[in-house]
Amino acid sequence: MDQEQLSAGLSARFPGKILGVDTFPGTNGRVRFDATVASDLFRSLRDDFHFTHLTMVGATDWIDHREVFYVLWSDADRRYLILSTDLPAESPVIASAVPIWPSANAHEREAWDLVGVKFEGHPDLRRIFMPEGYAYHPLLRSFKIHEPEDLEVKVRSD
Amino acid sequence: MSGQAPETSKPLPRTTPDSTPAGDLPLAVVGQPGVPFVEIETLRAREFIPAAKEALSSLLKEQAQGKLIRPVFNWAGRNSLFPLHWGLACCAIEFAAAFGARWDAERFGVVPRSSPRQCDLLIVNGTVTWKVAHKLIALYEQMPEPKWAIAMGNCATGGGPFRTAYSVVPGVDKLIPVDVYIAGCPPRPENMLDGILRLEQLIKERGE
Amino acid sequence: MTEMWVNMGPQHPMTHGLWNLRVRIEGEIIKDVEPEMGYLHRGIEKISEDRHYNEIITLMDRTCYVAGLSWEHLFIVAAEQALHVTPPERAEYIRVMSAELQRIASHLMWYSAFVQDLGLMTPFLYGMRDRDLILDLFQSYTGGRLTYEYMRVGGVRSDLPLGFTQRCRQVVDWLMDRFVEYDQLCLSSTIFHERCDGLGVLLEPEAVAYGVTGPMLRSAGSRRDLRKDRPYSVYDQVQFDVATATTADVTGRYLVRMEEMRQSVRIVRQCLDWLDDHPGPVMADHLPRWLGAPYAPMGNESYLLKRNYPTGVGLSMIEEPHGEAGAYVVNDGGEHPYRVKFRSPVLINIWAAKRYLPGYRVADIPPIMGSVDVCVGECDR
Amino acid sequence: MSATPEESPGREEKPFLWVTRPLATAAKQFVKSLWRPSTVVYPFERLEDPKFRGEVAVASGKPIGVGEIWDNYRGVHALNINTCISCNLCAFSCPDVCIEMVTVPGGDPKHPKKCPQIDYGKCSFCGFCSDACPEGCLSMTTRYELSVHKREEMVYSPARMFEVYKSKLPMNPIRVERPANEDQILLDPPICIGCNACSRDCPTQCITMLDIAKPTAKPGEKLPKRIWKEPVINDSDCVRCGTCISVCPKDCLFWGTRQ
Amino acid sequence: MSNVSLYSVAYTLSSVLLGALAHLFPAPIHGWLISGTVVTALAAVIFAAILLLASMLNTILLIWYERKLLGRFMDRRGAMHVGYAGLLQNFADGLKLFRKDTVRPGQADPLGFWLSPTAYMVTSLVIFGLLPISTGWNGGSLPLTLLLALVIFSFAPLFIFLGAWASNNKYSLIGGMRSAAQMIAYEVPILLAVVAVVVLAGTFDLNTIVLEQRNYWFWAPLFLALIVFLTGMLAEMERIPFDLPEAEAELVEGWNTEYGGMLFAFFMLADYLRALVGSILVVLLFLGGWTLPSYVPAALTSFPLAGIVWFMVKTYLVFGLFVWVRASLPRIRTDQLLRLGWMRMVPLALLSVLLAALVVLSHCLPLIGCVPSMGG
Repeated sequence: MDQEQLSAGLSARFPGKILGVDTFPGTNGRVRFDATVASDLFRSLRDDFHFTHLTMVGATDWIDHREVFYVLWSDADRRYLILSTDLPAESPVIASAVPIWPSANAHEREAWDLVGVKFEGHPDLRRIFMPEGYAYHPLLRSFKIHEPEDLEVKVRSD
Repeated sequence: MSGQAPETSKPLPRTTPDSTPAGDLPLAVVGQPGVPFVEIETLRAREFIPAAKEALSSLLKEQAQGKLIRPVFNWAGRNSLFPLHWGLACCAIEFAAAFGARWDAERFGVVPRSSPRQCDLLIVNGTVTWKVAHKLIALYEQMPEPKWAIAMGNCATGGGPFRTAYSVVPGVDKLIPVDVYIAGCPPRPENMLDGILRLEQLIKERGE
Repeated sequence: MTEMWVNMGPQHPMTHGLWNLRVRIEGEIIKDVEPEMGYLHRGIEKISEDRHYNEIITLMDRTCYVAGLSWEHLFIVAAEQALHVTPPERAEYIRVMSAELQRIASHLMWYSAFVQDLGLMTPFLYGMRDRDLILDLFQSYTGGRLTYEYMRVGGVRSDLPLGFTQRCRQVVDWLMDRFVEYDQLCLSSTIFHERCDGLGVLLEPEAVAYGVTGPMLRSAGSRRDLRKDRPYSVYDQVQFDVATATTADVTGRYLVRMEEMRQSVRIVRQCLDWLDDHPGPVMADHLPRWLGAPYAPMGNESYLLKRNYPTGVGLSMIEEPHGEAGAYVVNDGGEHPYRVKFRSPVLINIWAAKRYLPGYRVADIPPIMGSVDVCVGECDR
Repeated sequence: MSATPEESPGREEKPFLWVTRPLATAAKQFVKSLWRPSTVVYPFERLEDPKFRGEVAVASGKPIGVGEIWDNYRGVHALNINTCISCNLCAFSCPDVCIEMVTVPGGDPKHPKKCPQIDYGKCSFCGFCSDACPEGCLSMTTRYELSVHKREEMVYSPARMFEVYKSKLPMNPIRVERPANEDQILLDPPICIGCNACSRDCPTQCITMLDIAKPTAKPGEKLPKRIWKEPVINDSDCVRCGTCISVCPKDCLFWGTRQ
Repeated sequence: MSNVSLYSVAYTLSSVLLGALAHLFPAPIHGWLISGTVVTALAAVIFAAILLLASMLNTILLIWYERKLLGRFMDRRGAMHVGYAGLLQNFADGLKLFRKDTVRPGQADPLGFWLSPTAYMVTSLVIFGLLPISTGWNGGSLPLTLLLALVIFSFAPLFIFLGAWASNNKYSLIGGMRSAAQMIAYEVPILLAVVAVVVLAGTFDLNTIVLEQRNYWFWAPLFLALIVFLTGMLAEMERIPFDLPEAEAELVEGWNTEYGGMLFAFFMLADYLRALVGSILVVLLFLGGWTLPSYVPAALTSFPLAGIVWFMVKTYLVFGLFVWVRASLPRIRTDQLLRLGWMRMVPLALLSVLLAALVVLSHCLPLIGCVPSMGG
């Protein structure tokens, strides 16, 4: 299945919700979709298009919005597919992919921990790297890294 | 249990700036970008070090006062340093390589033990994050006196390439007293052995 | 006997790094596990946003400290795609050769750690001893033992030294003999089979669903290997077989990794032959000024505005020793990447412990987790 | 469902006491290493010793050689203060920001001579600085012992690195590959005010200020306020350190390729 | 073979010492000091001191021996910089551990925590006193020495379990439970193997068992029993491949996780003492003790203390066998150990008992009816 077929098939199933399919070297393309159909799209991709592996879930903070991208792999085509959707920066919420691909679990926890994207329907959306209760999402552009000299570390009295 | 930080039950004083998120968030929350969210006060390093010194000096007074006995114990102590078997990051691989066939740190009587109760040398071989800082101090406290610590590699010495990151302790000497620093990223096994020999020299000079 | 939770980690001989495995046990039977990560989270993705492309390579070596060159390769492929740079073919061959040598070194490190988990003390030292020879090779052309800083956007740092190919052939020949010895120490021992057969079984459909990759997936009979399925660099020019097993257990993973080392030797030999016959440049002809970190990464504001460099997104997935690693690099036209995201195979492989650990005994945890090949650096990043 | 331990496909019954093969292998190694194990007795022998520099001998019972590869190791820096031109390239290229340019005696008051001071507590030994050094005065040696009692002892001043240089350790002989067509420094002539800053601060003195023709003002037009000189860069001497770009008050110099 | 016995050495030393001391005192005390009772009492003390010293020195030497041997198996050198060839390394370790703080975790049970290492150490020492090293060189020669030694030998898991429970650590507890559980796996085969020896020798007295081996060493007819006994001893000593209670990979240091300082040194020393005792038992039961085969030239057996020398050589060689096994085999699991013990070792041991009986019968076939007189 090449990019055109995929694009046509997806557009037919989700009219108006597929915002575009860009070419991306080495993959089946980069599908931009509307976040409202996320759950159905994932199910359709797995069941109808045989994208059985979910390889990567990540998020990027573009200041005015946040982009969530998924990388899928199809054993039949031996090609990757990139999904990408934009979420508003005020309420970055999208349906979780865990019911469809269990491997999304750790990836989505990581995206929540570092970029602060909420995944609805995730069974256990806790922080994965930072300790529970940490107040920030460090990979947001507004979170500035520092020079250690600025650290207010209480050095031992000795 | 070994490897577990003690539960901090009582709330401890906070020393963070005003921009702390308000409310009764858990202890680890305090802090803002650039300020560690684990307070050193909670780690009891402050009370610990004077107490340790006192214990050490009393020990030496009681047991090894004689001029004959003390050098013997000093010789024994410096020639049988058991490091804690704990791999943190990259330097742990070189730490393991130093115990491999080519360098064989056991030649100097350096045998890694897994339980901190049986160790007298903590080799911090890698990046220490704020999340693991509690455990590091707990492990150091679980080691019986006399004990020493080596900061191996740049991450332990001063944060290394990651010292600008939000989650990394810029230097393990903020948490525990360090006797010898080894530079390198990571240090070669020879460099680590050199650090251990230098520590032996240091123990000899101090006459502990 | 009542149930209890046991914390295995962060300081525990089994973990081989900083992570914590919480285990709920009843007697000696594991009921439930809960892996806890993040003790070595060093914010590499954040630091990368503040560094030049070539300076990120120094971080890559430390991200996965047992497979530094593989991770350099991973990042370089993504960065070159994002920056529209093509390296010369000789550089690609050197990269493939380095990555395969690194695969052998990483698998030897795994072997050492794994047999130590089983209680075998001697092969640990054999593995470390033989790994040192590969590190010596690395040192001869990169200058580092563990952190190489060798690959650059557009090529590699330097060409191979004189006589390198000869020496490398000697070492891999010697290693081929050692692999036989490793098998004698492990596979020929009945106790090894008693300890490892049928442990940590994760069959293929589940492995796919849980996102498990690498030797763990191939031990379940899958033939998925990105070097074959989606050849990057010059993997389509070399001949090798994909190592698989059918048992999906600890022994299967052992067999897959051993066979992979032999196949890597095969690839290394082909690369060495090619490199002997094709001298040439190892660095791209022309690079934008600001791409080279050693070459004065400078410019002022108006220069940055004047420069109009194409933007792009790079995605690379490579077959790293631990599994499939991925890098996603967003180039917004600046000197620094806008966003770098890595996929760590180890994170997912550990994550699936919820699936493959319960039901076994406490004594089985070390061999099972040892067969996963944990590298916490890349797991936590 | 995952298979239970009992029904895994790879399980087969094997005789239990069959352990002779590993015992034999261990015994073989024991006999081999009786005479000479592969250990390097470190403080007394070193891998960089000449006796280990022969062939790559790899088995125990033979010397463990690493071949003629040792010189490439990236260890402590050696600095030749005399040839350092204070171009700042090492400090700029350092990814860990561990190099600080400190003043050393030898410069004139207007242009103090600055040489790198390296904090080994931060240095990651990546070699970017020595790769970047245009004069080859900062290079990495094979010395690796760097353990100290106090954190401050890790900072190596230029004088200390000069001592390392004078100890004649083997230097890193790797030839670093650079792109064949490197970018050059170009001038945006209309903006230039001819202030001489670039020529003054150029560490290699490869910029000369040349007179240019003064245009005649048309009626009603005001000539820009400038000295009628323009920098001309001698490409063969230029080390591409970018000092001129950073001192240029009008940002009229930039990197580019000359068509 | 020399006629000097350990007790005669102690007695001579005692009488010489007391005789010298007695000259300093007036008559009544003088007479009392050189009386038989006092001399005997001091002789007993000196005897115990010599035993303690010898066992401790041997243990420390054994640790050094294992480290060097393991080093060679692993293609490295082992301890070599402290003292000549690292001979003083273990003294340094011991002194250091002696100086270190002994920490008792706050929630540990004091009695059990302190008692278990001491009891572990003491029981191991007691067995050492029971074993004959050469003719006359043993502490007590009872008719049932062998049984007594084995009984005391199998006390250890109880003390391990006590210490593990007392230190209030989950790893320790699991290790202690494993130690107690695996005991039933190896005790039965060991005893059956011993029964085979006893059938052949006809006695439980170790001295006599050694003397019974003057014609042939018992390993030749009882090879199966030797294998079973060696395997059982490995499990008894808790060494790889049967070191489940202190399995380093899953239980940090097993039952001695919480022990540090001198208590840990006690455990360590007692472990090696038990290893020494195990090797000695193998030599006594199967390898002819301090005797050498008759075809060996007399020069090799006639020098003073030759018995002890050959005995130690044999012991160290047997221990080298244990080290060899340690260097090349992985650790097995508790259930597998149980299966091994009951399904392989017990049948083998029974078979060897049968073999022993057959051997005895074959001796007696010409003169039926003299079986009761076979025993010593």
